[in-house]
Amino acid sequence: MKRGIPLLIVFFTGMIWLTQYFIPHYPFNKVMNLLSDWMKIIAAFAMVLGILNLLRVNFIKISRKHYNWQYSIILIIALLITIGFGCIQGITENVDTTILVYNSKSNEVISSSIFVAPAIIEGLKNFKPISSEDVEKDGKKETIQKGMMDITTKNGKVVKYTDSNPVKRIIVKDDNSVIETVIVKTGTVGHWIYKNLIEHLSSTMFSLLAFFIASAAFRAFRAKSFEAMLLLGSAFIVMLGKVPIGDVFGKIEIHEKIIISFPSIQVWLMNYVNTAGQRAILLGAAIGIIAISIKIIIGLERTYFGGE
Amino acid sequence: MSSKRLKITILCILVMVFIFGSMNVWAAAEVNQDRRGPLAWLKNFVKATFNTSEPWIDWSKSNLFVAFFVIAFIIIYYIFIAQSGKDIYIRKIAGLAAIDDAVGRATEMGRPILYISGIMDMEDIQTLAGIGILGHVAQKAAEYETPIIVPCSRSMVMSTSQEVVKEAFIRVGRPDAYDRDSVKYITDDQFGFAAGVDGIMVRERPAATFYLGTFYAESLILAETGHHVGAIQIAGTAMPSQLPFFITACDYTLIGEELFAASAYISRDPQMIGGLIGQDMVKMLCFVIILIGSFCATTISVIYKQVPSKLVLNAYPVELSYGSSKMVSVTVNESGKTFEKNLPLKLKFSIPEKYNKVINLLDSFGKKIEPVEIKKDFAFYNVAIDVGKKKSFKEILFKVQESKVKEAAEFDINFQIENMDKKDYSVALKTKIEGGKSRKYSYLKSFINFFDIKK
Amino acid sequence: MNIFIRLLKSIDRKFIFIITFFAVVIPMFYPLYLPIIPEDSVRSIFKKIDAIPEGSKILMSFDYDPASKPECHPMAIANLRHAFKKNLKIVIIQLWPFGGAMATEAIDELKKEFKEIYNRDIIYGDDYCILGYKVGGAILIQQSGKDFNGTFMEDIDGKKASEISLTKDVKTIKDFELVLSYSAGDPGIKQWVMIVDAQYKVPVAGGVTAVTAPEITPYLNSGQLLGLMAGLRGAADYETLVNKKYPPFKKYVNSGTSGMDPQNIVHLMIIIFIIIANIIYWHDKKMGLVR
Amino acid sequence: MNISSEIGVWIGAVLTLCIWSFLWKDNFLYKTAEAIFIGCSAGYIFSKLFHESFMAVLWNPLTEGTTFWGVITNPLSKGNAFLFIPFFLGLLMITRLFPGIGWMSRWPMAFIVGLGAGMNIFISLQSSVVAQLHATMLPLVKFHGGVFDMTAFVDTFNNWVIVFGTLCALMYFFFSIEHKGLVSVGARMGIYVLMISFGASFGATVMARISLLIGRVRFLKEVWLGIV
Repeated sequence: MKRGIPLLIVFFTGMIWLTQYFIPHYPFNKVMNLLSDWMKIIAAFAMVLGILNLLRVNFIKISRKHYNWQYSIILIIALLITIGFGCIQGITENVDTTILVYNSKSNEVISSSIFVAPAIIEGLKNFKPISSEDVEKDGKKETIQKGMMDITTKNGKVVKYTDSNPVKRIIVKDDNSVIETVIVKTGTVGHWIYKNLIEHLSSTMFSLLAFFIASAAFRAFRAKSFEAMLLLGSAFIVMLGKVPIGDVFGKIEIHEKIIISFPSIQVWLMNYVNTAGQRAILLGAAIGIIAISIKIIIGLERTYFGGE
Repeated sequence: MSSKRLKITILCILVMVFIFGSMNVWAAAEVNQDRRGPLAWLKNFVKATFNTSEPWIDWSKSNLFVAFFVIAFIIIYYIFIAQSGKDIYIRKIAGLAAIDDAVGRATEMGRPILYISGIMDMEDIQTLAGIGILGHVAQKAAEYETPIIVPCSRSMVMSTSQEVVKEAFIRVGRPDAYDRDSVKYITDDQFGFAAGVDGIMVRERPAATFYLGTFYAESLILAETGHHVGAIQIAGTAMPSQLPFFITACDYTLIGEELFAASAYISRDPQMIGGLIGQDMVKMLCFVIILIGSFCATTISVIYKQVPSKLVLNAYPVELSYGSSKMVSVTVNESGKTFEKNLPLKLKFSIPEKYNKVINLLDSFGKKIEPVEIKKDFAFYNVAIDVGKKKSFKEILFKVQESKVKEAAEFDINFQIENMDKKDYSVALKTKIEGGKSRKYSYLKSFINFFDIKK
Repeated sequence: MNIFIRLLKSIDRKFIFIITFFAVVIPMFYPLYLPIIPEDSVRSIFKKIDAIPEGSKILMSFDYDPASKPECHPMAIANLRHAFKKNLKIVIIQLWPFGGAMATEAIDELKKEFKEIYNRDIIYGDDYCILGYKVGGAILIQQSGKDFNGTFMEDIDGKKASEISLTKDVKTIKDFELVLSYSAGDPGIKQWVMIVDAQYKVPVAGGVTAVTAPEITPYLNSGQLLGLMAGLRGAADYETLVNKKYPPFKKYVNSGTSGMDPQNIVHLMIIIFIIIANIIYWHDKKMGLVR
Repeated sequence: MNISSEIGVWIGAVLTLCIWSFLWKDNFLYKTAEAIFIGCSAGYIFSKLFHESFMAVLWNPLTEGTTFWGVITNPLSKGNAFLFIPFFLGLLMITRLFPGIGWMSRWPMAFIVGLGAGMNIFISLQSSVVAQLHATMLPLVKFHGGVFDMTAFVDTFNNWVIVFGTLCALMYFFFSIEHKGLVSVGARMGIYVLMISFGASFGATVMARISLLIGRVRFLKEVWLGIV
């Protein structure tokens, strides 16, 4: 029960997945989607463990007043707010597009409708259609175009289209009526958090690499041995060959196909030597992965049990 | 409730769920959604199972199938051989010897160890390899009474790592020293995890850090911070894109397959060692296959040095060197989605006249097609193909009699496609080209083509 | 000597971080325009556009969206500058939904520049026009070879292409001297090469993102593609060529060139640091400090 | 200069600076940003899984158009009763929290691991073994238009680099064969190939990493401070 059943489960799921690779016939062709769905479900349940662990570790930190316990409070608040709004509201962004026609003098709304009707679009300049579809309306075929336009906010400032901005355009017609297109993006709190917190934090964290790559190069590229020299040399050439500065050093053309310059050596290194090295790593690693996978399926490799 | 009764109850639930489920599963996947119930299900099941239009075996993957069985056989064979208990040589892996030293150093300095088994989930094999080595490191840490911190990026990895570390502490006889919170979940987010681990590193100042598993761009963020706090760093990954950073920033790096070999090396378990030898044998086989393949390719290249080196067809560069063949398929691009479709087509194309003399064009039935007109320097052809009706109709054969071609040639065959159902389709054709002489040495070609993965 | 070495040894990572930061930030505020030697593949596009007689028509296909704007946009602007300066008539089409929006944005910027430098108005319908988006990709290109106005029937304002002075006498794609495509994927430059260059013998050139460049390079090598700009580097190359011939454009936004400055400086900086590191290392080795 | 008035941009800008402050040293700004980052991202991913995996794949199909009791008593009526299996496995996953029955979480774990093993075999086999073998089978003598000229020589040389580079580097990964004689020479060459390859990859990545930093600086400069 403790070991036998897991081994059986591993064997069967592994074998079913292998079989469906070669048999495109029913019922095997349905297995892939089915099992992938199951995996998603289990992952969702497993996530509960992670969140509980995160809460537990931080609550302990707060209750025992460990070093830096204040930040655990921030963490827990951020976590609970995101989960609360995220689970109740959802995390997607809803887009509603409406056209508003109103009198610019009295600010009285004349009519508003969803931004699809071709009749209204004709009067609009700079409308950029995104897609068009044929729809039957009262027995009549009609082409409905959906599109986007430049944004002009109320104070008359043109705002460039970006993902997070509402898109608007106001056109003043002769009779003082104003047609305004409003693409309202009613983002949920979860989506707002993603856009304004997580995305910025992620890309900033990613950008730290620019600093670290410089310091790593300074520290590690020392010609301590022949291998280190090769590492250093090829990095040196590729770095110079990649940027325009590398061209300044000129080139020696021996033959149409043999040109000695930083950019051309860079291309050669990347295309041939790098390919060879990467290929060997890929081959070796893949064989290792296959071997371990086979051992898992036949029940020889059991690290995932986490002990006996 | 006693544990035995609990087990039985759970087993019963499982069996019931399985019975209910299996009755409904295929029915749910069926097209006929309105009719449910055992009878409808049975009908659907039988109908779908004996549906003859779907093939039972995907022959295009036969090369993978053969490769899989050869590899599986070799590995399992050597696992059984190794059980006989012969002493087997395994070369040293530099990074592994350093593991014990690193743990020892941490003990001396009285600082903790940090261990990360990648940022991927349990279905990733590198993660499993990483967790395998974690068992060893945790045991050493337990022996030396050095605290170990294991931040995890996935919940499942966290819960397995907890078990592994706990087990290691039990093995050395100090279960009381195990701190459950030493293995902690941070976040699934790649850079969120990196931020969290960086924080842990600068605050806890580990004396040894281990990065063994799948890593992406965060590799250098972790390794540089680890170096900054003065830790001995041991890394290992099979991600070719991240290895350069580990090599430069860490003290020892397990390159690619060394990561997988490590757990066998540590455990010294005959079965594991056997698997390792099996892997070596597979690599040896690959080595030999590459040599033979290159030999074949060289021979073909020498024989065919007169053949046009390149034939440009509708601007898809199709290489004719050693007469490699690409299957024909009609891919339809309809409003952005690409899929295979039964599409009646009429095809018009032209080829330069001088090449018309040396090329025989055959249709799918192997019948020769004659040009409808020869204008200026071009020969024009008309072909009608109905892709859907017959499977064999999926290809047009262009036969090249290269013996008459004196020089290297490069020319275009221009396709024009008329849609009979007048819808917006873009049709891409790939073309099979066969050289006349190639048949003579077809075994050389077929060796190479065996490894061609048809997409 | 010893003081010098000791000075070098005192370099720590914070120092490197600061230099890296300023190496990126300063050129963004004060572009340096370090020398850029354009690649031959970019030069050939410039030469081609330069050789086209005034008043000829060229076709530009904007096959990218806001996601790949940072890479494709500078190339398009550089080409448009050159083409407008040469008084070429530009017909813009879009195989991607947001291509037209991108083109409008680019041309709005250029209108300002031309007004300021040459006091010249760039007029829609006379100098350029933007045809509307249609679904189809490769098949559109195929059809436009037979009947251009029948394929791209309307411009983005819904005006009939046959009524616009620029496009009314365009019959097929052969009426264009050159096709330029700025592409971030499929459909894009690949389809243009496959159909327009192979079938209709109209030269095709264009720009791609750095990621897709390796996929397109074979067409360049086989001569099917007239020229290729790859990523920000390609844009920088083209901007350099334009700025050399028409210096007034130098003072306007040259995203490619300004993006190259930090790259150049940081790469050089890293190389200098590597050299310093090795000087220290050799010195220590000579002194017997390292084994 | 036209400083942004959007609160989201301000938050993004401030957090960017907070994270960068880590480069100087660990400080309260970074700690705050880190706590927010971990909390929000873990919460976001949890919500995502809740909606996209739990609700969309399990709960909605199971309960669509019927009551809870309807599903229990008559699973065949609506929805897919087979989904009870992953539901059950998911619940077992949570048994980890209870020491007595924690071992049962091995079942879902076994399911995931088995699936992963099955998947990995063919992904690796196809793209990393067979495809790579095919790509390495290159002619060691190439001709250009029927003659062996300089172009053909260059092509031939490049093919030698790829074929023998790959073979030597592969030799480095032999574990059970003693590195002696020819194998030793091959493995040595293999290490050299690997080192050149690593150096080249490192050098090639610098550009992309700096672009990221440029992207962040542009955000601060153009979006936040409004300097164009």
